[in-house]
Amino acid sequence: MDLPKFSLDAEILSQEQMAENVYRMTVHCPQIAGVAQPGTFVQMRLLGGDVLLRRPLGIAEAEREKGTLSFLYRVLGKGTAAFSRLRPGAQVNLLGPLGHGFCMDLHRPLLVGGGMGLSPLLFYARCMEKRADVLMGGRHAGEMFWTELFKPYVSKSYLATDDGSLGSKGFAVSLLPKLLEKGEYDAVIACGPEIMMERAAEMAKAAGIPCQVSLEKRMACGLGACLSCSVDASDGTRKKVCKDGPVFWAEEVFP
Amino acid sequence: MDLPKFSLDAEILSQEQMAENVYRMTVHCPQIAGVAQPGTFVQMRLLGGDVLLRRPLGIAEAEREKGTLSFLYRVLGKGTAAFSRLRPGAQVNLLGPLGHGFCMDLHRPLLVGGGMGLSPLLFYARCMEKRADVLMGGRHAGEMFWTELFKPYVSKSYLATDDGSLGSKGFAVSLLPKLLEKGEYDAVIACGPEIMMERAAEMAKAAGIPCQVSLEKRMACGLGACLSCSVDASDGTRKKVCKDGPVFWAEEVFP
Amino acid sequence: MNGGLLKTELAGISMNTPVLTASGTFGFGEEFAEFVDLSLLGGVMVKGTTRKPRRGNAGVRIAETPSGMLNCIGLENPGVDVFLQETLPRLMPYHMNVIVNISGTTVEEYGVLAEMLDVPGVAAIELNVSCPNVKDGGIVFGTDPKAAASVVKAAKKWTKKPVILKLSPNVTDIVLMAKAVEAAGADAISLINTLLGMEIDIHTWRPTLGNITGGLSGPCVKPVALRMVWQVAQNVKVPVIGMGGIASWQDAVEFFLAGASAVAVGTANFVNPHAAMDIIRGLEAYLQEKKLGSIRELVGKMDCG
Amino acid sequence: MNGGLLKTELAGISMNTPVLTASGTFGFGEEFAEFVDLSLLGGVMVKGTTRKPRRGNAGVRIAETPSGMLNCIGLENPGVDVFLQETLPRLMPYHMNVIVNISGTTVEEYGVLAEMLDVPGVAAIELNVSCPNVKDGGIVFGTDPKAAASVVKAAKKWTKKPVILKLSPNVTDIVLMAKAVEAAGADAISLINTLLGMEIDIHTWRPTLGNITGGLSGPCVKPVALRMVWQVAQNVKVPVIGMGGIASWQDAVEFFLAGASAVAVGTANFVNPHAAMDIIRGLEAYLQEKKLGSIRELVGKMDCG
Ligand SMILES: Cc1cc2nc3c(=O)[nH]c(=O)nc-3n(C[C@H](O)[C@H](O)[C@H](O)COP(=O)(O)OP(=O)(O)OC[C@H]3O[C@@H](n4cnc5c(N)ncnc54)[C@H](O)[C@@H]3O)c2cc1C
Ligand SMILES: Cc1cc2nc3c(=O)[nH]c(=O)nc-3n(C[C@H](O)[C@H](O)[C@H](O)COP(=O)(O)OP(=O)(O)OC[C@H]3O[C@@H](n4cnc5c(N)ncnc54)[C@H](O)[C@@H]3O)c2cc1C
Ligand SMILES: Cc1cc2nc3c(=O)[nH]c(=O)nc-3n(C[C@H](O)[C@H](O)[C@H](O)COP(=O)(O)O)c2cc1C
Ligand SMILES: Cc1cc2nc3c(=O)[nH]c(=O)nc-3n(C[C@H](O)[C@H](O)[C@H](O)COP(=O)(O)O)c2cc1C
Ligand code: FES
Ligand code: FES
Repeated sequence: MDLPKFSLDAEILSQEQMAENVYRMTVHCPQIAGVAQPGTFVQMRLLGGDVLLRRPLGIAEAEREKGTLSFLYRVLGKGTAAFSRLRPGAQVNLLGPLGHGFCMDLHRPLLVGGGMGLSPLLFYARCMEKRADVLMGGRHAGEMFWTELFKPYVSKSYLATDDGSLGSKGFAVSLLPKLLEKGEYDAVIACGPEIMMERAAEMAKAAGIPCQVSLEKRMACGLGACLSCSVDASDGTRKKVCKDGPVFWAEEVFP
Repeated sequence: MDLPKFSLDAEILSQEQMAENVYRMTVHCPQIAGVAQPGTFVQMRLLGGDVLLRRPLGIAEAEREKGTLSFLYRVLGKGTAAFSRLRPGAQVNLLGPLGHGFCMDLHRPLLVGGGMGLSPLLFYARCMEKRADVLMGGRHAGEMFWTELFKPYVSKSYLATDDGSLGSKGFAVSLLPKLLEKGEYDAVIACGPEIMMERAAEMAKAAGIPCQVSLEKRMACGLGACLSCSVDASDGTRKKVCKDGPVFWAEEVFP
Repeated sequence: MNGGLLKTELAGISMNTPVLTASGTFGFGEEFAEFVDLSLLGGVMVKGTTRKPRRGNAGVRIAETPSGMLNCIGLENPGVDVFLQETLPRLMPYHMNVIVNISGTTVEEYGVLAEMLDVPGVAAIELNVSCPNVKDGGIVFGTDPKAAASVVKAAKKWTKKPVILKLSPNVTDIVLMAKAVEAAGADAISLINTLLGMEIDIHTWRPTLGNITGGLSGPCVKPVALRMVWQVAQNVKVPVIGMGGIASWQDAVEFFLAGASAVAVGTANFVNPHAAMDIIRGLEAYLQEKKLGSIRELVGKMDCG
Repeated sequence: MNGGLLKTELAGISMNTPVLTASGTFGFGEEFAEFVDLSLLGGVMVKGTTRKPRRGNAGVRIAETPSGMLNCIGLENPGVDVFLQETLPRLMPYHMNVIVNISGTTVEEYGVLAEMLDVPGVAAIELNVSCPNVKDGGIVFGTDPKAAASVVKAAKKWTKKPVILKLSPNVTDIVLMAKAVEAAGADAISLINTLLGMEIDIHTWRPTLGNITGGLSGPCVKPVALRMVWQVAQNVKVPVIGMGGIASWQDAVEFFLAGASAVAVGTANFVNPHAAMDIIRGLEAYLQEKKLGSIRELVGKMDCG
């Protein structure tokens, strides 16, 4: 089932810097907040600037009662840089919620996230009400504000940084086999760099549990119309990340 | 002599709406304020928006001590609309001062201005320290905030509006022959619609006094390089409004 | 909708409004059904369809450029069989003019496609002879007047539907191309397709796009598109469907004044999914304000006296 | 300036940097002397010069478009005699490479101009065969390979200065044009001139520009310019001077990677009068950061593996 979609201007309520180049923007948008599911995303448009296309951003938090949505994003290029310069009171245009989210029908999922891939997992963790654990990967301690964000919503959290400045040193996925060993989890929900998700999928498979992954592709329409974002599916068909995803069962898209 | 020119970012100190679609922007720009002459202008550039070319704006006030410049401008299209949305604290880039200003070597000039053409005349009036009188033309009373602006700096002011809602009804230039009759003035300094300036020039000629006019043309460079703004001069040569003007002696450019 | 003002007819297709959506930018229409009343559109030019399914180009497929975008989708589509069996029936309930954009690798293939698509539910076919993003053919039909004419003839021979020829802007003389396809029997001409461009990633020293080059579209191309529409409209009798950078009703008015009988909205759909609706409403208000009785009173009315 | 990194040589002209300024956008250089150290530029391609003085086009001459501009200056200039007698002597103190951009209405006129400009103080001549804004000739030399070649031959015959041919982008096959002028003896090729475009004023229903159509330039054309530079550089041996929408050092790097041996800054000069200086500084810092010993190590290094 596709969610109803909206295209509307939303007022920015707050904009905080979380780490170097990483920001959290909260907007008032009750329509989208009312229906968004964890793993779905919006296409955000800058009003009146020199950025033409929308930029896809996962939903990090949706507070239905307050009608707010939050996004956690890293400044990469022109679009995200322009977003980061907006101040409360300014408006952005949102098209969403788009795509299909994570499977909500799980009892004890293990979330595996790297970098900004942790953003949609935050929304998911919150909806799971402490039933999920999270394994987080980041570059260095400066980016591990995530720990604080996840704390209220997960039962346990594990973490690794590339330089060992916080948690274990190395890739987060390296910790995965050990975590899956006890057979505690009924699925792995992964979002982050493609290589990380591929490895997480292999390990989940080895452990005999399903795995979902969230893909990232450049997008123009976000509605399944332009084919900017299509990928090969394992069954030989083509899938549109924006519409058929961004969340897929690992075996749908990884060989 | 050309004035030294600067290209720099300037902070907006205030932005006030004076009438429907008419704004006054004051910026901090001591370098340009320090050398600007009445009748010279700047090329204003929007930073980081979707307006590419600069927009020429006459200097309405330059306070050397405070290092400020003011502009009075009407919202016409995309560029001026974007200017009007900027708030104090934002920056614009200014290239200026550009061109040649009005003759300062006069004892008792009569200023004749219509619409936004009154803007550079304000700066001129101020420098003339009450030695000038002004004849103002506008569309309707709503635009005659000018009266207040000129009051401190001129000896007398006369005005006409198209609809007669303030001052005489009709074109300001119609009042000119009567004003020039007494032989009180040593020159007419005109800035406004071309047709108004042409008529003012004729009347000044009839009265036997010189007349200066300030031309308006679309401009790209503002530096005399691109020839966007060239006009035929009476002597058969071509003049660049941005560099040779915008102020000319009437006989230089009108047949 | 103050019915009627925008109603028009083009190459025998009756249209509720002269605002269409451009091929490749609007899917099959259904993707935009939440944002646009599809039956109000003059037509939906659906995604480029080929004889066999195509996977399109590998790698990055879009890049943003100043006021525009590059794409190298490369005609990914499920093929005409799937279109006829699955897609077309699904589109019936929308009551829209379905204009099928087709690409062939040979002249004969255009004929085959035209015949296959000569079925109820298809309002017209649009011949894409100008996709810059596929290597096997296409581009030559778009830059050589004789080749373009032969494609039109092949299509006309095998279908009774109106045949629209879509011109590439990547040519020296657009009028020559237009006259050639008019003489070959095209019922209408649409222009422009994308300009060929590229971008290089200065961090990796590699082209941004998987296909190296891609097609430039969006507001940046509007001045070129408008010029070509004006040149062509003066020189042919068949109607012209103008497109290239149209993002607002004001842009659309320029194209009508230049001589377009209808316009198509492309890249703007990505920016604003109800762009076509906004343009329809804006045009209607403009006609009312100008006290014009029909959109046709605008067509070709630019005064260059 | 960390001397040397940017030093280069092109068609026998030694340049302190490979950054030039494009004809028509930088006057004779002197207008920008307060903002740019003219001797640091690879050269100033001065305003298009013709045999006789020209008044240019009447009416509005520029319009802003999305990320670009249209112009129809129409080659206003005081003529070659005034250039030689008044302008050139005035430019001597700047110690810059003066590259004279010339336009003729006949093949012979290019020869005459070339000969007249074969004087000390002129570093090279650039043949403009592609001004879209004048009616009498020009345009045909820019779109027909044979005509372009004959213009090159005429110029080469009458001057010992390096002859640069400037190509128009308004052609089907830019490589064909480039090869033809290379074979005719051009010492370098510059591209692109402006794309032909137009705008209509929807209030007056008249074209915005006095000449109806005008040349499109600025960031909007960069993807097209870059593609053409890439196509041409692969297919000719003479150096290519790339231009079209360059506004930052990053843009310039793209052109070098695509194969340009030098770049020229045009419309960006209007936006930022020290654009060329900023680009020079940015390029130098980039070479240092990448630990490259010369700008030549970038030229043509795009990897499309
Ligand atoms: C479904 C989805 C959800 C996402 N959620 C988040 C999130 O929650 N937080 C976050 O920080 N980032 C997220 N991203 C990535 C984010 O969209 C890009 O970082 C962003 O588009 C970069 O835009 P830019 O203008 O800053 O970069 P530029 O490099 O200037 O962008 C140029 C073009 O490439 C596209 N592009 C560049 N990098 C990416 C990328 N990594 N993914 C997709 N498109 C890209 C842009 O959208 C734009 O069209 C998500 C991407 C997708 C597909
Ligand atoms: C020397 C000079 C001084 C000026 N001083 C003032 C002033 O003090 N106050 C004021 O309100 N206006 C002044 N103007 C006019 C002002 O420059 C234009 O109103 C403004 O450029 C319009 O820009 P836009 O983007 O709003 O309009 P658009 O119509 O969107 O502009 C499109 C293009 O046309 C040019 N253009 C449009 N109208 C004019 C015009 N009337 N004159 C010159 N270029 C134009 C723009 O600069 C731009 O390049 C002056 C013009 C000149 C030449
Ligand atoms: C992503 C994308 C895909 C396109 N696919 C096709 C296509 O399949 N067939 C076709 O004829 N044109 C295709 N086009 C060209 C458009 O239909 C249109 O001619 C062009 O984009 C100019 O219009 P615009 O500037 O409004 O987008 C495509 C354009 C884009 C941006
Ligand atoms: C106002 C203006 C005047 C120009 N005049 C000339 C000219 O006289 N001769 C010429 O060869 N090119 C001329 N050009 C083209 C530029 O030299 C350059 O090729 C083109 O603008 C593309 O570069 P840009 O996008 O960086 O401006 C002119 C361009 C502009 C904008
Ligand atoms: S972004 Fe257009 S189909 Fe996915
Ligand atoms: S604006 Fe460029 S010469 Fe006057």
